[in-house]
Amino acid sequence: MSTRELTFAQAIREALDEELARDPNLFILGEDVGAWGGVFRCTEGLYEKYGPDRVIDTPLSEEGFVGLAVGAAMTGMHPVPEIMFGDFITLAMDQIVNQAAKMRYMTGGQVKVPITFRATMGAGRSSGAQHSQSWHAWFAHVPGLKVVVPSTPYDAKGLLKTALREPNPVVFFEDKVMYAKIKGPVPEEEYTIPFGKADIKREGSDITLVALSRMVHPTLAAAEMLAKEGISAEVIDPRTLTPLDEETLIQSVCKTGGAVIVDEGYNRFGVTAELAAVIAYGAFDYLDAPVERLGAMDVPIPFSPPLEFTTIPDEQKIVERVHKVLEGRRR
Amino acid sequence: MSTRELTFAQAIREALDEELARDPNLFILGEDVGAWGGVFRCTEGLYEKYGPDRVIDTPLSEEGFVGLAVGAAMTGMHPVPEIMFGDFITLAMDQIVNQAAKMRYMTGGQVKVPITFRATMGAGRSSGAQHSQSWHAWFAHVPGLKVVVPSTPYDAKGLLKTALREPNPVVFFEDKVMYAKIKGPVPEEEYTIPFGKADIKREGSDITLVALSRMVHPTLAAAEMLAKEGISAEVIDPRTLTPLDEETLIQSVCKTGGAVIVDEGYNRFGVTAELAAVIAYGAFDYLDAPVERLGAMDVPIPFSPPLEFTTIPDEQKIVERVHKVLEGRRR
Amino acid sequence: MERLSQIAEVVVDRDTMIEMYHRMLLARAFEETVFDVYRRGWMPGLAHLADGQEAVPVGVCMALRPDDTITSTHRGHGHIIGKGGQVEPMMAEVMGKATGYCRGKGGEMHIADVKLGILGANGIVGGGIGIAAGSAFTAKREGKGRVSVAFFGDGAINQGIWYETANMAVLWKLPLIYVCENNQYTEYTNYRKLQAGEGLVARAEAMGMPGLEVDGNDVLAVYSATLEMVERARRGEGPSMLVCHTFRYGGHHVGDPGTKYRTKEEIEEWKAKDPIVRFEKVLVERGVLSPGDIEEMHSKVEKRLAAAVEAGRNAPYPDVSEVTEHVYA
Amino acid sequence: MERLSQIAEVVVDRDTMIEMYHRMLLARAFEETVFDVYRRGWMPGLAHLADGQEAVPVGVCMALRPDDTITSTHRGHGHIIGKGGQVEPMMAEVMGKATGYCRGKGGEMHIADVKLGILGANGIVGGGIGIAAGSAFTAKREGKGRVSVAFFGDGAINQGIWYETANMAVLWKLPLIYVCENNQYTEYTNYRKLQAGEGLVARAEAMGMPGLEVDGNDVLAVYSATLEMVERARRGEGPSMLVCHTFRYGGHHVGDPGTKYRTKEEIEEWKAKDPIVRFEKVLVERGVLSPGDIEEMHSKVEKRLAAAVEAGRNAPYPDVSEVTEHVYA
Ligand SMILES: Cc1ncc(C[n+]2csc(CCOP(=O)(O)OP(=O)(O)O)c2C)c(N)n1
Ligand SMILES: Cc1ncc(C[n+]2csc(CCOP(=O)(O)OP(=O)(O)O)c2C)c(N)n1
Ligand SMILES: [Mg+2]
Ligand SMILES: [Mg+2]
Repeated sequence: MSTRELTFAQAIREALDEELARDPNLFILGEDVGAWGGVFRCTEGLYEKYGPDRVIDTPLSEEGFVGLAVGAAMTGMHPVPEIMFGDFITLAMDQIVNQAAKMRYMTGGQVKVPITFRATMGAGRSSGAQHSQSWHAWFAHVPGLKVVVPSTPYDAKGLLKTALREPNPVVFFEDKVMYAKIKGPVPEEEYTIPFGKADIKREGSDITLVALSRMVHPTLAAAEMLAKEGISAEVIDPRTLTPLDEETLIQSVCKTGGAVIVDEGYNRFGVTAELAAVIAYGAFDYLDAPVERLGAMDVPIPFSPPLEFTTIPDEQKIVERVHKVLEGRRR
Repeated sequence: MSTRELTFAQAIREALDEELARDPNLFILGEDVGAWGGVFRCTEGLYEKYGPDRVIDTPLSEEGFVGLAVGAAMTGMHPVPEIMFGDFITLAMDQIVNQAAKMRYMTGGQVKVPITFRATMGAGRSSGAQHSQSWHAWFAHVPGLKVVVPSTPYDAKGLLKTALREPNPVVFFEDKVMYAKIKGPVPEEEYTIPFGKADIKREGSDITLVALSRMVHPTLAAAEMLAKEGISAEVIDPRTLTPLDEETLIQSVCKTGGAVIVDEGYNRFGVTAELAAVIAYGAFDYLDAPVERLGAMDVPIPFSPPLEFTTIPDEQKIVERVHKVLEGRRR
Repeated sequence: MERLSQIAEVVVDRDTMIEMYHRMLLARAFEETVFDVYRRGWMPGLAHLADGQEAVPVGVCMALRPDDTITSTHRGHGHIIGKGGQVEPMMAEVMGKATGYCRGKGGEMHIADVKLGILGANGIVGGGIGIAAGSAFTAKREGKGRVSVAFFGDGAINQGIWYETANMAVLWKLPLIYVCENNQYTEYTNYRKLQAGEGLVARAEAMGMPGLEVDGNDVLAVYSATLEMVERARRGEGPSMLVCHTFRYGGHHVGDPGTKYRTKEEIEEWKAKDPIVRFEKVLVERGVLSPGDIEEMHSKVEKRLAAAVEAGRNAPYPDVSEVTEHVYA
Repeated sequence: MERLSQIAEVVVDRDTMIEMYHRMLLARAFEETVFDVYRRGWMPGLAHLADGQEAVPVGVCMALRPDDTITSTHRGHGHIIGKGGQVEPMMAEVMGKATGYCRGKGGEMHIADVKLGILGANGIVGGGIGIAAGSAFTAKREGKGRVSVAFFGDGAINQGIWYETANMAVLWKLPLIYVCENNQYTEYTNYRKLQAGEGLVARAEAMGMPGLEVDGNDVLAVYSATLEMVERARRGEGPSMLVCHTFRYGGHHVGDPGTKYRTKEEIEEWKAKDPIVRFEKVLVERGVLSPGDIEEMHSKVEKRLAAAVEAGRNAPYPDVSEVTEHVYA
């Protein structure tokens, strides 16, 4: 297998490209996804290659174009609407939650709704409170949707290809900080990655660190730092929230006896709550200390860098939480 | 103190009435809240009493009238927009999440946003998948909002009066099944109930049942059934999700050693996750068995009664979960 | 702004007229029967009836091909019958039975028959509009001249999604017909209190599409206007908007008598313009049907509905194991 | 539909003209300075500049009273300066400093000075429209003749919230002026590709409010048209819509040169119509300012901005403890 290094954005672009070529019913729509190639360059060149009928520049009408996409999905297309900043998904909630997610169920199975909502997440770019949010927990709370939160170019490409072949609505979250900054190996050969299979990004025996999307990277860096202290951390990336690979998480904690959950969504009533609850339940007899939850601080995301970085998990904060777990264990 | 029995809807109505009289800046807006008196009768007579400028019938434009309300709040009014079915709050998400919740923070404290969003929740009326949802977890996940989920006429009135005096955006969820069906004592005298104080609805020593909104009632019924088996259940109603009275929950579980969380929102990534995680963390050394989470089944809410009732927690299911906890403990 | 011709009534053949009449009768009878079913406690929840409005769904849908699609509303039974939906699985669905169109999972507000191009009634007011735009998008791509119809009410027109999709539909010349059924009221409020401006045709024209207002109780007028819009759409000339003035006899739902916010006079006035009675007159005058034919059709329809109720009542509820089916494909 | 008179230029007194010019200079200099600050790496994130568009915010805001309110957009610096905002706390905010208008919490896209009636720039395209409608609602209640202005772009007009609030504003006669700043492009797409129909005045008129299009590079035309709309609103006659045609010289944000989707010719064409140069000519012709006055004002503004940068750079970042402040009141 030949492998190159691609950025996260290039991996996304390649998945879109391959699937546009494969499936004539697939089409992309969103703001400046066409001629401009997407504000994050994820659709670069696709307009030229597939034409304006398959890579469509929409007006600034998130509710409208997402609604249109739902109807197109119900009638045989596979639309891929792009929500430029995940923050704007608030404008399209009704279409995603009340229409796309429910149509199959409400019709007793008469329709399929193959639609892949691509949305961004992630702070750390001094973009302010309305351009930095991570709302993946909301959608994981909605039956009928699948939610994907990839952390590497490899995973992004393989999971997006799976999403683009799914007969169901998928909300696919891409951390915008990774687009240009995260590079990684991606094979030339075609591959897909199934939903619902967590990936062990690093094996370890003393503690389990669960992280997703961009948070996998500071978590791996923290594991590196911990290794120097002689602490062996296992890093697990669930990769999809719905379906969730509970088994892999629980097994790891049964082995290590402790866990820290790291997520860039808000901590309260967020992803860290679900994962902590799942682990606390499934590994109840094996936990030596409470599961630590390290989400984003529960404040609107501030613009000023010293404030903003305070709110986001990083290596240092992860290491601190690990120490807390290990101290708890020693009690 | 003289006390009458009021229905849940009457208690809501009375709080609105008293606060409309007290605060000239308060006004209600929504669909058919005026001349008609509200589809759930919560604004009955208020249009006649306070006039069409204070109890305002809006077009079917949830995003628009909620947006207008946010601007009115920022300029000195206290709007009370009604979202008839909480399911439709999807249409107003941007205004609630990106505008109301953040304005104070983003302006560095320059504005207050005193606004009380009233929305319904709750299934069990054969209203189908788009008229039965309970989205309180979403809003509890949003910094800048406070979330209230009252379970009795007494709590509803006292908490709503507090909300209507709050200088912050509050999302106030009313279970529509309770409006006419739940009656309870409400003093004639004025009172308010502070946010962030859980209420122990029933004391007990063997297990802690945490329930909110309408779920308090089947949970109390379950406690009654358990009492007959000699099991003493404590029933705690957090009443507000943000702020959350973690202390009271944890203390109870430290005493009982086990907990079941009951909620009508979807189970996955929902309120049961947060409450279970908080308890598993705070009462780690006192738990004899994993915390059981009993939310609504993770499916769009079906219309057909036998299916619908399968998805909602009830006495029987609560009792089963309690047995599960107690068996777990005996291991 | 291009104008459509002002509803020159098209020539309609005998069979089509009879089928129109038949569907109107079915639609009326369905509503009356559901009301009865509700009162007897044979259905769960509430129902939203549209008796009095039959000329709109039937007039519109009879102008459509089988492969054309519609999206409907919370008040959608007539649209479904208009497009050829069968009353038996509809009634079973209303009752929440496994033999219903949606296996009892959808319910009264969510009936769909996707094979017939009925993409579903919708409980979100305006919720079908985006879906209809999407179906029009697909239709344009298919290039087979198929069109898409969005039914919605005088209340729904004030939802932003109408405006957002209208803009795209015009830009992209989608074969989409917006049909606003103005039954004068939203739930309990007259539309004039909620609708500003120069009327809905003006709104449509400002967005760049032609619009027409018709007497929504005249099935041939509705049919003729729809045909013109449909042909325009099939030719690739884009969307248009039809506004039909009509009235619902009953309340917003079966629990509302509908008499508190509307006067007796207003209701009587509209009943005097009853779309079925009017069409009957036309049919007899033109010699399409005799009074005897009409009576026979009435009684057939009644029998069919009685049987549908019977069948629905005898049908099983879905098995509880079905609750987790159809969440995902 | 009532029509507004076609922008008869009103008589503007000397001091007002000078202040207009001053604010336009400040607005221009602010953008140029921010660009420089960005290039030097003295600010975090990106900035959205509006150099070339100064006649719109200044022309509109100079027609307002201090107690009138505005809501602004992601491209909002000009609006804030137009309404009397101070460049020093603006610059500090852009840099994320504690001395900024929002203590560094808001940032470039969220500057607000509520005391001056500036209810905030907004990162959600169309996000200020609802807020402006709400401020107009409050204004009507107060009964003091105060008005509310919503600034937004040619892209934002296609958000449903414009349509939804337009309907309510007309119904309830809110003192609201919609100002659409058509700078020809959204981010990277020409508005003609995204805007169907008969133009925005037609959209406004269909909703029941008057609209006017003006040369958005002519500050006196903008001012005059706004005055007429404002007076109408103060009289209680409701909302109206002003469409100003203008152009941004730079890219969508400071990282975009703005030359990939726009031709050199187009940019040059618009630069030849520069609103500041044009207004300078008027001022000199009318004897309001001499070339010497103009030069002096230029250099004062430049010095002021240089000092603002200096002060911003020297100012502290907010203390980390502030991160949890202002979440709730
Ligand atoms: C988004 C949304 N808002 C409110 C409602 C509640 N509701 C149901 S029907 C209705 C009135 C609809 O009026 P109209 O569009 O005229 O349709 P009609 O009922 O007259 O057929 C309302 C407000 C809803 N179902 N969805
Ligand atoms: C709801 C929303 N959608 C998309 C964006 C991303 N975005 C920022 S500016 C912009 C273009 C806005 O165009 P216009 O309204 O013409 O304003 P201009 O930038 O030209 O001043 C877009 C698409 C956003 N900020 N908010
Ligand atoms: Mg109606
Ligand atoms: Mg623009």
